[in-house]
Amino acid sequence: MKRLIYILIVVIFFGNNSIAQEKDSIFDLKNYRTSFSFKTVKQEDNSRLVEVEFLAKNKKDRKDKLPIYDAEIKFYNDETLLGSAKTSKDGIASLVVPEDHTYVTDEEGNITLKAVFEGTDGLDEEEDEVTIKDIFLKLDLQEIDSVKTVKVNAYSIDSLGTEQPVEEATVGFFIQGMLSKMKIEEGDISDGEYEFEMLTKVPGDTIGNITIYAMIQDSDEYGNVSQKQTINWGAGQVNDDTTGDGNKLWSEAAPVWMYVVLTILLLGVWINYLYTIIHLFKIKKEGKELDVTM
Amino acid sequence: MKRLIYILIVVIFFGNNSIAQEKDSIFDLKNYRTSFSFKTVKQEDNSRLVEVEFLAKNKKDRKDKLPIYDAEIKFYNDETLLGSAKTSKDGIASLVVPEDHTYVTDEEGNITLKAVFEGTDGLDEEEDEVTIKDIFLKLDLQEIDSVKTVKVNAYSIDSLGTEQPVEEATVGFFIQGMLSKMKIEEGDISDGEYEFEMLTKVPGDTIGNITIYAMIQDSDEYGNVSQKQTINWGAGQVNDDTTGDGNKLWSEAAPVWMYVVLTILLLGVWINYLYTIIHLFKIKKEGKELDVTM
Amino acid sequence: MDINSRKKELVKEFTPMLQKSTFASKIWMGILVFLVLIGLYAFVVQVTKGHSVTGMRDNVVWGVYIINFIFFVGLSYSGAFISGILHFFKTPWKNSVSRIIEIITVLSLVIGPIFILLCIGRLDRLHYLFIYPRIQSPITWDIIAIMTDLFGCFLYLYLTFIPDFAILRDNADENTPAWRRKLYKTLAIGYQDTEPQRHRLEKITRIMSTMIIAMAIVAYTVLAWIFSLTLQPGWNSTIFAPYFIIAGLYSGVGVIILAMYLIRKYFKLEHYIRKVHFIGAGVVLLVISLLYGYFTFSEYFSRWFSHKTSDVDLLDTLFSRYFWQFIFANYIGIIVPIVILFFKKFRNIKSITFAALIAVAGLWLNRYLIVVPTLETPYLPIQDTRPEFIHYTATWVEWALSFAGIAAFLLFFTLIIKFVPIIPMSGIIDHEREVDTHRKKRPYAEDK
Amino acid sequence: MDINSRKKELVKEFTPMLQKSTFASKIWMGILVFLVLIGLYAFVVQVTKGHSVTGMRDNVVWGVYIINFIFFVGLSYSGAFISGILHFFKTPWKNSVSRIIEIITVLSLVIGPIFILLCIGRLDRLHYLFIYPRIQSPITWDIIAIMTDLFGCFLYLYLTFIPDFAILRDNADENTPAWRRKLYKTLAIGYQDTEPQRHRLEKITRIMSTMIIAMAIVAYTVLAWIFSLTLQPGWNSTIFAPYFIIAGLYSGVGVIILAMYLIRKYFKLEHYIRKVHFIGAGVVLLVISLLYGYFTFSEYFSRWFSHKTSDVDLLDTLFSRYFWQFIFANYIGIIVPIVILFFKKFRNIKSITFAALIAVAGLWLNRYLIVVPTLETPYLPIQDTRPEFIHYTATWVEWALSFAGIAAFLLFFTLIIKFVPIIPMSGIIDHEREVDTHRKKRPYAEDK
Repeated sequence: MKRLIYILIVVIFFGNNSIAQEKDSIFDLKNYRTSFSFKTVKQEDNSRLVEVEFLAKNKKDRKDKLPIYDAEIKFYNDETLLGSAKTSKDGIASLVVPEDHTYVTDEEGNITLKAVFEGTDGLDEEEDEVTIKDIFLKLDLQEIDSVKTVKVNAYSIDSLGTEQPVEEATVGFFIQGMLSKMKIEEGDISDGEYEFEMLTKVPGDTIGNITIYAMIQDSDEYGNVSQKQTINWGAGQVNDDTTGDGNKLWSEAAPVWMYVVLTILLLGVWINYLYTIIHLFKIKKEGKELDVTM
Repeated sequence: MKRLIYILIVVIFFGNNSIAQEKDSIFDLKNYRTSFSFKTVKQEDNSRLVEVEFLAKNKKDRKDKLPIYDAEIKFYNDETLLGSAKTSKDGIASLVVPEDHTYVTDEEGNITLKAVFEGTDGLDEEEDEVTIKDIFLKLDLQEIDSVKTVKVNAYSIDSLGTEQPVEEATVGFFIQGMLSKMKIEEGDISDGEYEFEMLTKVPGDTIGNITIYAMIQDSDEYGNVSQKQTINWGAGQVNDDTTGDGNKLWSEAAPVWMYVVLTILLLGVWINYLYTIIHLFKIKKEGKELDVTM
Repeated sequence: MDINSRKKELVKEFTPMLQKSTFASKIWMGILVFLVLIGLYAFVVQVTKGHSVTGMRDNVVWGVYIINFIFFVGLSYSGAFISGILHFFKTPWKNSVSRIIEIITVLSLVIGPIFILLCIGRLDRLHYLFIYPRIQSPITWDIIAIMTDLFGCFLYLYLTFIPDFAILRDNADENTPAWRRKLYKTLAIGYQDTEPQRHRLEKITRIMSTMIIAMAIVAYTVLAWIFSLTLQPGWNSTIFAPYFIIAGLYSGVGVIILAMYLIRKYFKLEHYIRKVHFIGAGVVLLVISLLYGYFTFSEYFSRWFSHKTSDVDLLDTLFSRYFWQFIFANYIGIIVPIVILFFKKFRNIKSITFAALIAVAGLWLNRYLIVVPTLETPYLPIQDTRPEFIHYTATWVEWALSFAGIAAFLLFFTLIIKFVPIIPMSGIIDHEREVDTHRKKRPYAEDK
Repeated sequence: MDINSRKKELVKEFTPMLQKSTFASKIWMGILVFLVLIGLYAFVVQVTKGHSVTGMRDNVVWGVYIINFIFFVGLSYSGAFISGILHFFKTPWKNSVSRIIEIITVLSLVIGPIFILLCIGRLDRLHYLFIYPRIQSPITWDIIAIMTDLFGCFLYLYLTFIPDFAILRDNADENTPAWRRKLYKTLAIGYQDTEPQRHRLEKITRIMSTMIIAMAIVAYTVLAWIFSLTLQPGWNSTIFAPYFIIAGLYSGVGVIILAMYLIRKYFKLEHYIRKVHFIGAGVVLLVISLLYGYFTFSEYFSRWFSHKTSDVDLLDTLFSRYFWQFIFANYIGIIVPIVILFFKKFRNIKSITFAALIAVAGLWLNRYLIVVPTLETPYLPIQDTRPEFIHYTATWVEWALSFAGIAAFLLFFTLIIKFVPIIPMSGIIDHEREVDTHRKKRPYAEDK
């Protein structure tokens, strides 16, 4: 009979888990038009990223976007070739121009950057141009009168090498989270400067560090500029959660009533055990006495 | 003792429900700058709405916006006064210019509209201007080869009174929902025309009517233009939900197993009742026989 | 022993109970009628002015009426269950309490559904339920079910009355009014207490006892589901079906003890309703209170520990606005009876009755806390949150009708025991007959 | 009647059972040892290669080990509960089954926690639990609790063994090996079966029986909470604590019936383990199966009807991939025993044993369906959903260890009943002594 149960159990647990999946995708180029967008970002280390996103967009269905990949994109500063890159699987080609590169500028200090795709049999030629001023952001984190102050200076360097404060630009401030950046402040730079009082109680990483970004985004005049700095302003190690009363598998201290209840229960049980054992010894003693008398 | 319970219960259910609430709001004009934005919408009946939103925005806190109300706004077409309106509690002043109003246009057929706030002791003068072309949208809903087709024609009327098809504009299509409009399509008008195939299975109201809107929104050239039409294309009265298996207090037909189970239960009980009653009658009969024999 | 002369003796013993009308009993009846009349007035007010005279509003759509309904119906089902068990297993000491239980069962099943009717807005359309029934509608099935249950309980009660009717018919003396004689004769349907008749009656009583046990379980389970199958915090709970059954038994045993105490006191039945009955009922109440406490703890502890948002809201409400009610219902109402009943030396008639009183009051309040605070903290937030929509306080109309319900229950009880002896005479005869047979078989055995 | 000569007689009767080694029993032991050895091999494989040799993965972190744990521990607690009840209420026919129940209680409490150890990844660090305990850690309390329970059960088992040890010590014949005599002498701790000693032993046995009932309820409730206090669909259920207790009793009574059948068959104990014991246990199993069915229905019906999204997913899984298991566990495993046990004419020793077998198998599967499908349909979706992460199938290692557990249980059982008679001799003596006293008091009463 045991064998029967064994077989029964084995049969019962034998299930079919195979699920076949097929997916068709039909692609007709006529329904698509290409989108070629060029952008440039001045990065934290003052190098400059030039990047092209090259997509085919469905004329009817706005959600249907296909990246065009393996297309060679050439990046120019005026007529000077900065370099070339191929688009990735996401349709993005990018190039980092080092900090010390000297750009060709016009009389007003504007840099003209251009991205060119020279076309293939199936795809037309594409070109996009961006004209920006090269500016520098300087992020300054200071505790002034024990107030944590974030200050940013924005300036361009003119042909003479002197710093010219930026007149007007909107700058955003962010804190680096685990996956993305959280905006904490936005304001307009005037006379090349903007400052604000830092939020308190920002948690920070395990040792209390937070990374603050200052960014100018999609400015017509300056393109994208980004600057960051890390500082030990976070609330840090002491996680506020410990004072909350969330569900946990483990906490620094269990609630007192738990100790009390458990201890009472256990003591109650063990007192009875003890009582029982004492009586066992009494039985033994009685037994010995009987042995003696008999 | 009963009285005691009565009192006890009454006392127990007597609770204090009064909760006092107070809210302070402090307003300092220095922290605010005014925002005066003017927009114009060509409405479905070809009348034109001119509207100003007049707000005070906190310089630091972007979420803190206060409407400025009871400010008189004057609306002009070039130098001609169209009318004036006072801002509401939401800071909005609006005016509807009737369909048959003749606007002053420049040589290209552009209409310049202006909104002016003449200023008070506390507030500076404000002015905003919009230059647009007056265009007409014609919405045409047809079933072509049993395909529900939505077609829109956009044209302006030139000085000679002939229709000039609009060259390029993005038009969006919406369906009126209970609270807001749902976008179903967006596309670019070319040669004054755009058409698409209507979604099937849009529910519609109780008699199956749906209202379709065509709208050009925030166009630099044409401002806002809107047109609508109502048609009996909705799935209508028959609500698809009846075929689903959601939770309901009442359905057209209860599941069969429910009838079966309940009927079996009830029958089982009543058969026993019947059996009992039959035996009661037997007892009665026996009693009568005893009466006779005795 | 001559059975017939013994029957005469018993009739003589119980007749005063049926026919005397003391001053105290008149006052008692007067108070009850008065309370019922106040209730009727409140009812007229409610029907004419609509439900706005009650505390029930858009959000808290159920108030003390539904709680009384649950309470009375729970009483009825547990009565049916206990009575059925007593009959089914032929418990030896059942005779002294069985009729009390049976009357409680039937009366509470009559009073209970009246409270549901009070929840209905348009009572003038009530007859629509009967003239326009729809087989798809749950309410039609409800009516069928309640009718079935009511009919079954009446039938069962009647079966247990037949032998006593026969005894009363056969032993009527010259003082018995003619209408009583006639009624007893009709109701006794020619029962002559012969061997075959007695066996037949026993058989069908047994069948009916299983029927009402089964119906009690099914019906109370369904009642529990009305709550637990929603998503409301405080209701959506898998434990509700057994929990309601235990709770019903808790109140049922409690009310039975209270009834035993009052009847014993008033009719001086110390000879029939003895301390042993109280101790027995007390031990049953102890077991049920332990179970009830365990279920209550399981229910609230699971909710509290899992803290889903909606449950947390509910528990916050329970532990702030309803703090004392919660303590009374779920601590005092359970622990006090357990403490009283657990220790042998605490167990006497008065303390057991007191424990039962606490248990019944606690249980009523527990039902209140299940219904009202839950409706006050809904699963989906409501838009228009005026305080009178969210907070429920019962009005005088509701209290008047509640007390009228209790008064009607007591009134009917008093009337029934003026018509049939509260201690089944036939049961006494049966018991004595059995002892007799036993004695004949084993002549030397002692009987104590 | 001379008690001492009766003791001698009983020892003579039971000695062959303790000392004979038939061929069949050698084969039986051989098979069990073999199964245990396979299990040990599987254990070595698991420790050296890690948990990847089991079917447990990131998502389904619990498999048949935990189910065996719940099953054995449930067995133990219900055994403790039943044994405690039998002792506490001094049930008349308890003697023939009490030792079987006690041995089941202790052995399953030894085997059960071993399965928890198998779930631990780094067994080489097991001793850390003892050398680095932290008072804040639930696992420390777990260990204290299990130790307490285990100690209590052993103590209780020992108490019930003492009188038999004394009898065996006093009546050893020349065939008894010296080591046995010595062991019996030590273990009997000078118990001479005098009036005061007997009373003392009775008193402490009674105390210990209440202790183990209380511990059984607390411990099994806490075990249920491990599941029900999470938010997992299929676990987050207010009914779990009483449901687990009922389920434990269901399997407990089932296993007791199986053990009774096997022992009766093998040792030819028809005289002691009679049909009446099977009928009695069968009726208990019937009542519990009705309760268990009611609870199971309440649990799944509430879930199904409320259909929260996560519950719907779980039920879909249960009714598609686990369809037949679900039908077996929750329909066949409940309805078949009810049908067999409900009708008087179906009740005989074989059919009752069959019903018990179905009940035990169904219950094990029910536990499986509570654990595994729930883990396969988590409350929060997981990101990396490779099929082997989501779907669980036990591997040969897990099955080998499971069967080794059962084999070890049976092996220990066999060894214990080779050391102490399975029917408590002292119980037989006590019973006969009582009958005797009774007869003396009422010399003419018949005894049957």
